[in-house]
Amino acid sequence: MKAFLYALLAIGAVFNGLGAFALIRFPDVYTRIHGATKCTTFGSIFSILAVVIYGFARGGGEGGTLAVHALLALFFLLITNPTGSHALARGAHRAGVRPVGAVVDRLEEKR
Amino acid sequence: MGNMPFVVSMLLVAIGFLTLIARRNLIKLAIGISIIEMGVNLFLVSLGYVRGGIAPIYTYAPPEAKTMVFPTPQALTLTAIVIGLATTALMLAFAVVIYRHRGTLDAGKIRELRG
Amino acid sequence: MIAELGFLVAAAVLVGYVFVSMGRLAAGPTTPDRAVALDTINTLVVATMVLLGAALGQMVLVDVAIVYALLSFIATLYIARYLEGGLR
Amino acid sequence: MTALHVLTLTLVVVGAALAAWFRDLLASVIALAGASLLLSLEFYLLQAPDVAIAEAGIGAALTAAIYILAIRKTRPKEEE
Amino acid sequence: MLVHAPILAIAVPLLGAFSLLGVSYISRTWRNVWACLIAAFTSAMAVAVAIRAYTEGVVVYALGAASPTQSVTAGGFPIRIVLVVDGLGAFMGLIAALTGVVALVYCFQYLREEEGKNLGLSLLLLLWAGILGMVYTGDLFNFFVFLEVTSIAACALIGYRVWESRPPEAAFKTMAMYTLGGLLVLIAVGILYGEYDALNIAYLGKLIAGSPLDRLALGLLLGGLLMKAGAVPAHMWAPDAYGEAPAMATVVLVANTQAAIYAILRVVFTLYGGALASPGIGWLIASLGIATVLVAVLMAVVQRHLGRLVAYGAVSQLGYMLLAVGVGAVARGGFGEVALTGGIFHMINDAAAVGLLFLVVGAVRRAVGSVDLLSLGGLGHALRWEAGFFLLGALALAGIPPLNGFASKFLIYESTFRASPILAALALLASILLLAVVVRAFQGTFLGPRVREASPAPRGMLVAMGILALVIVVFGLFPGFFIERIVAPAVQAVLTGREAYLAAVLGG
Amino acid sequence: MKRWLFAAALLVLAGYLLGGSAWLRPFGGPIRSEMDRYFIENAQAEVAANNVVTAIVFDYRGYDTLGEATVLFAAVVGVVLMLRKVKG
Amino acid sequence: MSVVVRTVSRVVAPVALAFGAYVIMHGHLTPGGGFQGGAVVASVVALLVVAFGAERWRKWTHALLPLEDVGAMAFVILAFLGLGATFFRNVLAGSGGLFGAPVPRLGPNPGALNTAGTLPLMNWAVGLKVIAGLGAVVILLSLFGREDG
Repeated sequence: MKAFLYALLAIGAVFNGLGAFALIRFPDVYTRIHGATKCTTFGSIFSILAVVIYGFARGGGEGGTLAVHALLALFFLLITNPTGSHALARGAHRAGVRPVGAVVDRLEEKR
Repeated sequence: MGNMPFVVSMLLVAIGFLTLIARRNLIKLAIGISIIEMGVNLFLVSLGYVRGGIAPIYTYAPPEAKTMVFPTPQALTLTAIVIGLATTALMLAFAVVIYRHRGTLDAGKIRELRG
Repeated sequence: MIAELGFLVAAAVLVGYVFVSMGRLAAGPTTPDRAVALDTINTLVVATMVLLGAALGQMVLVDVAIVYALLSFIATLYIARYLEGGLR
Repeated sequence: MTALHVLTLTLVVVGAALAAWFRDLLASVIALAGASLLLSLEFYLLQAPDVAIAEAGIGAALTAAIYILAIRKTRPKEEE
Repeated sequence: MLVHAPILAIAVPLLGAFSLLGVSYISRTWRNVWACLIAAFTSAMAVAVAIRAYTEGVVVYALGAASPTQSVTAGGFPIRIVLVVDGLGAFMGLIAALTGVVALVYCFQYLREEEGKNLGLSLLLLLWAGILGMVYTGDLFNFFVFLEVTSIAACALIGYRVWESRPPEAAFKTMAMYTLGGLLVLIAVGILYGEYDALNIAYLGKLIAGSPLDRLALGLLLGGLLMKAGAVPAHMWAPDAYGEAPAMATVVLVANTQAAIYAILRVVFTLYGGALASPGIGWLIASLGIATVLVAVLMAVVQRHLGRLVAYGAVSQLGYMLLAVGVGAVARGGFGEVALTGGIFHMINDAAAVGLLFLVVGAVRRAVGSVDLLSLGGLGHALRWEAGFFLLGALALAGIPPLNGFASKFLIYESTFRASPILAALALLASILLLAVVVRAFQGTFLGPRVREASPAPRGMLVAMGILALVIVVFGLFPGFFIERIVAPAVQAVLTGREAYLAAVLGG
Repeated sequence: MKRWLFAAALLVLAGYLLGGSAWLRPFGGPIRSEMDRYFIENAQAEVAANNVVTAIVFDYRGYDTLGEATVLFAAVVGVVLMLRKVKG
Repeated sequence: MSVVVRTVSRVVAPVALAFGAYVIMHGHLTPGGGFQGGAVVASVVALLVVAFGAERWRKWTHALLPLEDVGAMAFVILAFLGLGATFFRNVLAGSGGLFGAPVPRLGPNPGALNTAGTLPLMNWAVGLKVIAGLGAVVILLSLFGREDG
């Protein structure tokens, strides 16, 4: 049980770290959005799942509350995070930020 | 860490002062005042912290904990936060109206605001 | 319990990542870069808050994380809308 | 715990300093929102969930929205 | 009912301000009637509180307790917010009531419906309630809250004429200064709370020992309040605000700055009266006061905007009050008592004289549409009453003998002379210069050949001006009576009333 | 000139505040605590609220909250006043 | 904004409204209260404004300002209720009836919704006021300058 929780936490920490690393190392806005959002969302799933499992295992009124609220937070995170990054990518494209090294821009052609 | 939160809150206040001094844009001045407000709020809340205390809420409080952090500064800070928001909103409304009249937000270019 | 210490360490690691994201916020050549950094910080802070709620053993604290998860993207939407040239 | 406090407080100061330092208003507001977010985390660490929620709702969402609206309303016309 | 008078004087105008917009949906007449009822009730309550405070001693009202006088718990320390009205607070309440009623009477015909009169009336009531809350409260944080109420309501009123470019700018500037001052006060409240875990002024006054942090808090409180009052290093907002605000708001704004002076008195004499009663603070305030007087008068000489000219006159009067407060804090008794008598009496005189001038300026602006001295002239033919009122106000402002300004200024000169002859000479010089300035303004505005037509002010506005003119004349004719009846208790409350204040709140 | 004076005053003040924060008692160890102890011990019995902060905000210091609601009301009225359309 | 954002807003807005109501309603039990819940709901108004454009909500301002009046007046009147003893006296606490129950037990407990006297009512009043006020500010600020280009 404890090892399982630690594994979840470790996965979460690693993926969040990858997200932050992507934010620093990637060359342009779009790759940064891609890397950062995907990795942090994925990592947060595992981190919060650890808390949820911990809460259910603890049981009782407080453990259940903890688990349900953590699940709720996870749910909102899962809904809002991709939406925000989508809107941001769209806004960046409209604002005229070019991808680095792009040869063709299909989104621009379609308009 | 000694009293690092106090020092940090006063550092925030100092940063806000620097913003007020160094920048002439009206919205930037509002941002500076917001930073000062953040510093003051942090100051008030950290005044109420008691080492090892839990949040002053009895619902599902851990039964083994004995001390609670002080609730009064939190109540004061709530009031201060809302006052800060009200101030910010009003200042920004002024800034928007000034821009409509003058076409600029540079305090140095607006005669009334110089000096 | 040892598990609580694990949550605490994980939270500390996440806060460390916030430092890295703050670097992008400071450096980011364009505004979208900074907005991405803000978005990342949001996610990391929400995860941190949930972990800390478990680590400190106080259930009521997790409500803060929910509020963040709900509201943090509104600022992102406003920035995106600004960049799109909306909000006239 | 102490390490968390120190890290968060440092981040708050960095965010506020960035907000004061940027000349671009939008970047400044983004940094301010980030500082406000981390301030809320610090309130959370200081066991003040009421204040943290207020700072979250007001500092992160509403203040940023109001600031961005005001910046949009005061952008020079030729900069479209 | 009279037991609840202190809180009713604050809560009723708040309720009135909240409900005014709703009532205005019914009809404008009902809205006006409602506002008048609120104003009458509020001023009646303020007078009732004053009578109680003058006759029975300090009035205490604990909010939310089982009974109004139960201000402390079993442990002997105050928990709830306490309203405390001593002689000084009662006196300030009277000033607030006077200016509020005058402003309300004036603004019914001064504001136009299509400009947003509902909002203006509502903000005026809020500002009024905020001033009353500031002067009646006995709690430091609550004082800050009401400071912010007055700040925001005042700034919104300053920017009332949004269709011109300058009012919003003046409002922004004022807002920045007010907010900065308020935040300094808040930091001071935080420091005192952190040291003593108390927020009640009386309890803090008992505890404060004069440590370095207490000194820092005192400096912050004084700095914030001087910013709010518009003393010299931070006076830039005041002329803009006074010059651009609608006239009825300016009258209440004057009362607002005086509430800041009241707070300085409260801080120096009640909060810090036990521990840090050194004359150094007094000298600091007095020198700031004389600097304010000189700078304001010199700036008034070069103005060509009538509103700003009168505004600088108002700032200079503020300097006189600060001078009196400083001299009072230097001596604390003896000639300090004379100085405080002069200073506190000057508050109500200043509210009347400066208020009257601003009301006349507002009437001129309404009649002519401009207040540029170069384009005015000869208005005395059309605006007879206004010309008379302006002359009366100007002479009272400059301290010409039969009027009320003379009595209070004479006391200030006399006591200042005993503290420092140079300061008194400078103050006297500034007063003469001010006389020249206002007489020139009067001549430039009202005398000379008739150059244009102007419609005189409607009757409501004239009534408001008449009330203030009556105050000026009556107070000038019988200064001794009023000093003895309403000013002396306030002075005693400041100088020797500290023990009574503490005992009334903390019991025994 | 005036502006530089003001700037110098603010800078001196900031220095004093930074110094003062070092004089303050150590973080987390308040010296006096009678008022807050009263609140923590009696809020449940007197106000019947589990959240002590809410008990203070709306009961013990409810008058502050009234003032603060007034501030918000005044600000909203002010914003409406600023952004209104003026006829004529 | 794009279809994605609008769709997500349609999902998030009701949930956030419910959560805001929860925060207001449980103000005396869990962290939160009138201001915090009001801020959450006002943020939802900001979300709607940004997602669907401000023009759709123009008529709301006429409803929001009276609503703010109602909230503020309800708060003051609740405070006036205590005038039998003193202003702001919590007359309902411990009186039985609506919200008059004592807490289940002193010390840590799961909490009961019908406690705390006038506090929940005041929470609702302040919440209404904050929602209406801040929502009106956001809508007005985003509508400013629209009509004359």
